[in-house]
Amino acid sequence: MESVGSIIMYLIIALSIIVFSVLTVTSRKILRAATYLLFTLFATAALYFKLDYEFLGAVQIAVYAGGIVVLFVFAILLTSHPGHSSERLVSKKRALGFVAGVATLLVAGYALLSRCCMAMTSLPEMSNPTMKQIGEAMMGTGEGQYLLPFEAISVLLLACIIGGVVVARKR
Amino acid sequence: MLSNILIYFVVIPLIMLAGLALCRNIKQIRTVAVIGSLALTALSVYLLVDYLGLRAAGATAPMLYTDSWSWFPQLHINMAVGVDGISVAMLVLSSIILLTGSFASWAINPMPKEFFLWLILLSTGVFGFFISIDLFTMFMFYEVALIPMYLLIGVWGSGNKNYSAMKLTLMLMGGSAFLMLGLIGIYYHSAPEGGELTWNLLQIRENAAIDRGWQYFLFPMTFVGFGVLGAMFPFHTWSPDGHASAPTAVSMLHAGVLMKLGGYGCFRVAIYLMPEAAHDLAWIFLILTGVSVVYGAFSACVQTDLKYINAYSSVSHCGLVLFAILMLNTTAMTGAIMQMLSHGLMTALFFALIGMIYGRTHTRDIRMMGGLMKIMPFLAVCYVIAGMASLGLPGLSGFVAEMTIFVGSFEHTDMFHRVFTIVACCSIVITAVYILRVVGKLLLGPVQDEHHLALTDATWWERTATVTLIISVAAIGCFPNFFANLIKFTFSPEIFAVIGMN
Amino acid sequence: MEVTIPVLILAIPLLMFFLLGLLGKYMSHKLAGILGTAGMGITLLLAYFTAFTYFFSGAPDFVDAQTGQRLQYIVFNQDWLAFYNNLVIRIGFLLDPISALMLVVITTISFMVHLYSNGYMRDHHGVYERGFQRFYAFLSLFSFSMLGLVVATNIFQMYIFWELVGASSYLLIGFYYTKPSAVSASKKAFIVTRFADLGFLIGILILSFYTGTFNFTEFTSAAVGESGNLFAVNEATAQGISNIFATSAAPMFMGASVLTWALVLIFMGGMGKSAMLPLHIWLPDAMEGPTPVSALIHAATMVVAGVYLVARLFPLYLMSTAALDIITVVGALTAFYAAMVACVQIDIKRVLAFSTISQIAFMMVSLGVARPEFHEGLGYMASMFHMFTHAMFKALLFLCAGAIIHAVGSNDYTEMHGLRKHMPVTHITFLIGCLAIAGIIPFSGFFSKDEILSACMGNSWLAYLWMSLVAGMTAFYMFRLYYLIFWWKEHKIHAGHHAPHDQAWTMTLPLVILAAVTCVAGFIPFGNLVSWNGEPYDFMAHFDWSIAAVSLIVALVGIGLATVMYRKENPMPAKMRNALPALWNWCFHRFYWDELYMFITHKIIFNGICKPIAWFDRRIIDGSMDGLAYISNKASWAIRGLQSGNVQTYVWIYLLGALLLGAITAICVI
Amino acid sequence: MDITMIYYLVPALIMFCCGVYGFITRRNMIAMLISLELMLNAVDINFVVFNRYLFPGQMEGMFFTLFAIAIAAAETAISIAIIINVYRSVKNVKVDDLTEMKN
Repeated sequence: MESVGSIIMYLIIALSIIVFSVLTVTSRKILRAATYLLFTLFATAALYFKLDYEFLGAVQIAVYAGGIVVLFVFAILLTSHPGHSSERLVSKKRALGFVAGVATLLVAGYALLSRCCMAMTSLPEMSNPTMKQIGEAMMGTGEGQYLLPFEAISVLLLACIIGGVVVARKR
Repeated sequence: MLSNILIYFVVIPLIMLAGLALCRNIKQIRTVAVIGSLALTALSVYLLVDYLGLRAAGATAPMLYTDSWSWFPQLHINMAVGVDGISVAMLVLSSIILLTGSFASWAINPMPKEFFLWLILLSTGVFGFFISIDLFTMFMFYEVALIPMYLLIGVWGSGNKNYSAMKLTLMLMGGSAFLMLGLIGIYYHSAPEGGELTWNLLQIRENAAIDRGWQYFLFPMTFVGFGVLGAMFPFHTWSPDGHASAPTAVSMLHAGVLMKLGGYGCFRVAIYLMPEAAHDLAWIFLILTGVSVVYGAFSACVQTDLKYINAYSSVSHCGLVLFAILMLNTTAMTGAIMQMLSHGLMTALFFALIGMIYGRTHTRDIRMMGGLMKIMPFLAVCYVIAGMASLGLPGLSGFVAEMTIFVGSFEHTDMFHRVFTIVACCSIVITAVYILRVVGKLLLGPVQDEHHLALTDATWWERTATVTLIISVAAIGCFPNFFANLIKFTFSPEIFAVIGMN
Repeated sequence: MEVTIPVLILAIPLLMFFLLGLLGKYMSHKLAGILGTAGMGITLLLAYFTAFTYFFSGAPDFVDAQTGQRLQYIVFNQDWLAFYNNLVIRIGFLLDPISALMLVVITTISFMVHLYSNGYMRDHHGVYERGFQRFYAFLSLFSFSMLGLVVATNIFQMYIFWELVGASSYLLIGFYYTKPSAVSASKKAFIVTRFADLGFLIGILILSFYTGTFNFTEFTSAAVGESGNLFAVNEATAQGISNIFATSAAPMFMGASVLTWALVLIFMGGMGKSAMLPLHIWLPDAMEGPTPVSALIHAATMVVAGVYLVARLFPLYLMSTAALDIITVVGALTAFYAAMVACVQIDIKRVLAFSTISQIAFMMVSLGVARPEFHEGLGYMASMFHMFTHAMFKALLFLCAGAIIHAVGSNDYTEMHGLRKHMPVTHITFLIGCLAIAGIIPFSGFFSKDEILSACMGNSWLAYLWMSLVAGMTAFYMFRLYYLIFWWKEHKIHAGHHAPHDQAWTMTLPLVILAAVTCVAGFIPFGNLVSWNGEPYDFMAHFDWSIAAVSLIVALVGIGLATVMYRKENPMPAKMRNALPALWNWCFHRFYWDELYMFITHKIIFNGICKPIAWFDRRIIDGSMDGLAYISNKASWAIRGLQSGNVQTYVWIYLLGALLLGAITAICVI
Repeated sequence: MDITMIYYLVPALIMFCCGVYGFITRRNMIAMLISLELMLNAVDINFVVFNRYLFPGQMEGMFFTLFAIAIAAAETAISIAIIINVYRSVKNVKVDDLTEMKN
């Protein structure tokens, strides 16, 4: 049995995820959409915190909210005139998108509900992964350690930096 | 690998290709083409003599000069070669036609280098096909022979060439699809349960493991697959358009050699490997081919384009080849192979002459021409000789081939087969009608077009090409027993034994 | 007998063909003419020598010493193409009475024609015609083929040379190839005979299949059986063959034995070559060729090939009297028909052509009525005899006609008239020819025709009366022709034209020789030389004076009628014509056979079969292939939209697929 | 009330569906990219939730999310660079109008 505060926390998080997600994709102004995305990402970070993954939540806020969304905003400001760029959705497209979304919901939801018993697992006890644990996991090569993906990601990021410079460079 | 004589039939064209790639001007190209094809002709004649020598010395194996080099062992694909009398005859035919075709395209324009490159690539496929006894390599060479046709017609052709090239290639590819299905089917039934699968013709024949039910499926596949190339009714319609658009040498090679690939394949794969199904299902294809013999001839009677006439006459004559093969007895099959030789040579001659006439008059419509005998007597006389060969004048090749087929087919005691033999016999009259119609309109009578009076007779290379072909046609016509024996000896008795015929 | 001479008989003309054909254009015209004639002359001598040796040497190869029967002798027989078992085409040389006879006939006429053409094939100023060398080359080719045909040892060899003869006839008829009428005539001749040859070929296929052989010796010996004939060579095969056909279990097809079928089909080949009704239409048109060609091919040699064929297989025909009856009927109808038509034609070569048809029909009838029971097969002998005499006098007539045409420059007799003073030699020789063909004693035609009528008499009264009537008509139309050419009032000679006159010696010499032969040939003891089974018999013993007298009277009546009507220009012919206009029209238009054939070939076959088939091929067969391409093309265009490059569409479709997969998994697995 | 796994999964699912909807409907490339981020985020949540509930002693899910965030950042950076580049040349970021490369 969870505490009431925890439940209220959960409700706030879940509600904001749902509401802001929907708003992200339905708002007609692109800058607003970016803002709603920011809120969604914050809500997700909060969810991570609630599930005792503080480090992950922090990364989520730092990278997503701090980095990506800012990138989005810059891009939007560079490519459009804010406030002016409302786009009208083609109704046929909207119908298609709606069907796709609902179909996904139905299929995945059916899968989820048909495994209801498993989905009903309650929260087990877990000690927070400490920074030491995370750092060791990241820097080691043994079992449950992720040096190789870490390096791969770093190379990927390097490639992205170079690629981004090359692509965006003025000819 | 190079110790086997047969491999040179592929090696020489490859060397020619390399040589052509290095050529700088038309003279060098001609030199390479003529020397190469002369070498091939010499090689094939040497092979013929050597083969007969070996046979005379008592070699009784179904195929001689057999050899096999592993290529892709996981799937049992080998480069396996070997020849019997039929293949030898076909090789001689191909090399002669390649040689004359090179002469006939002496002044090909534009891009002579590319033209000869593709032409030689095509003949590589042809030679490779005739020496292979491995179904897979056979199929590969078959495709190698087909593809260059598209470019040769599409680039160097005339008239509605894109359409024709596309149609020809697509229809033949459609046939190949059937064929491939059939060949793979044969491969998977090539050995008895648990035995090692093989693509080798002789091995498959020896195993005789394809059961009757599967034969009923695989025989039509392979027969139709090859039959498309052999212009079997109703899959012949690529032939008139394709030939009409193709340049001279390509028409010659295509009608003279490539269409023989079809007949040869039908015999070598479909009937040789699946005699029981051939025996049971022959009647279907007999009707089709018997119809096409007469049908092609009737169609030829009303055409006005020289190449169309000849293409339909090819439908008729090639129909006779398949018709005779399906009679499943030694005499008729000998006749079929002789008809292949004969038709190859005389159609090549026809197309060469049509190309030469077209090159001068710039029309192929017989209504626009007339009295060419007076203007270009050499070409006209050659055309008459070709026509006479086609309508079966004794002393030229058509007669012996047709007579062997008719006598052989009539040997079949079944009334159905006999009636169809008589139907096929009727084609000799219709053939006479359309040949004489063309000769009368085109060559005889008064000159139709004043401009034609200024035209010249054949040049020396054209004379070389036509005279070579005429001599070959007359050689078969005058000494048929030589060829008949060359072919006849190699019909393995066992396939007839299976069917219970002689 | 030495092999060399027979080989040379065949080889020399062939060699001449290649020599003149390939190198002719490098020769002068004169040299080519001399070479051709000399070559034929040598062949003539060799053939005479061979025939003489065969008939008169009495060597055991040729004559049975005890019975005096003549034997079939195969000089050489070379395998040419082996089919299976005994079915082998051989090229050989068979000597027997009829082949020896034909050797003589062919080489004689051929030599005469070669000689004659030296004069005929140039204009009045002695300038040779274009293609003179080619003409001689073709003549040599024809002689080779015809000689090969008559000496054939097996039926397939005969067929081979049969075709070659047809082809050389085609080339010669179409000699003036720039003339459209000559071109179409040659085409017609080839195609009609080719059609007949189809029957011949099928007949051969049937016959050879059941007998297992192509060889004449085996056919004939089989047919004659064991009745003590000397043609038997291979007793075992012979027995087998006679068993096949003679027993009651003979294979039947549609109510007739296969032998009858085979023989009738083979006779169809003969009908084509010998211009029997209804396959006669090519012969009158074939007169488009140069006249010497008409004399050689279309009067004396090639057109009797059909008769020769039947004679060759005569013992087999005896086994099927139905086939013989068919031959008789066809021959009798043809004879009458051709005689009718000949009575009204105005082109002299056409008249001669129809008279040829009629005379060949005589030979056919004679073979058809021949039976061994009656006068030891008199009909067979008579037929061969008539073939011989007819060759001579008909060649004579044609060569005379050629001389006249050459002199006048037209085929139409209305432009001739009264030539007897200008061309005395031609006149006399032509008259001899006419007398011979009319059957006046002592010219050769009288004897041979009399034999034929006797043979008909032996078969039935009806045949006899019918053929006598035709004989009378023959006399009538030949003398009509004679009077129209040589009598009547002559035309005025236009200024600048030469008066017609006798031609150069090269042309008159053959006329004189042939006329001389015609005068004496009747007295040859023919029965000693030729008979159906080789047994010689006395010719005069079968000579029936009553029949001879009747036929003589009939001929005289015919001549008399012609004299009354055509001796001088008078209104009688026109009156008769007006009295029966329909009959005259039908005769003049040859009973509209050509129109009928035109209708069949053009309207029915060409427009009714060929064109629809071509249309069917282009539209239906090819159309369905194109339709296939069209459908796939359309289908490609239809699904082309899927490859729009629009990533949202891709996602949508991807999702749909993924969801479908997911749904399936969810339903099935969970 | 116990907050079980499904309580987290359902919002994640809804988020994912919103991403799908947005990706298909939006014409603006940046908006599409935003929708993509939503989907990615939804998946991240799933990883974390499964890790937390089913394998609490391990850290695979967390690390996967960690790396996914890094990759998302890189991907976004590159995409935006491309978008800006495209905008520079055609003055438009509507996905339907970008058909120049097609022909």
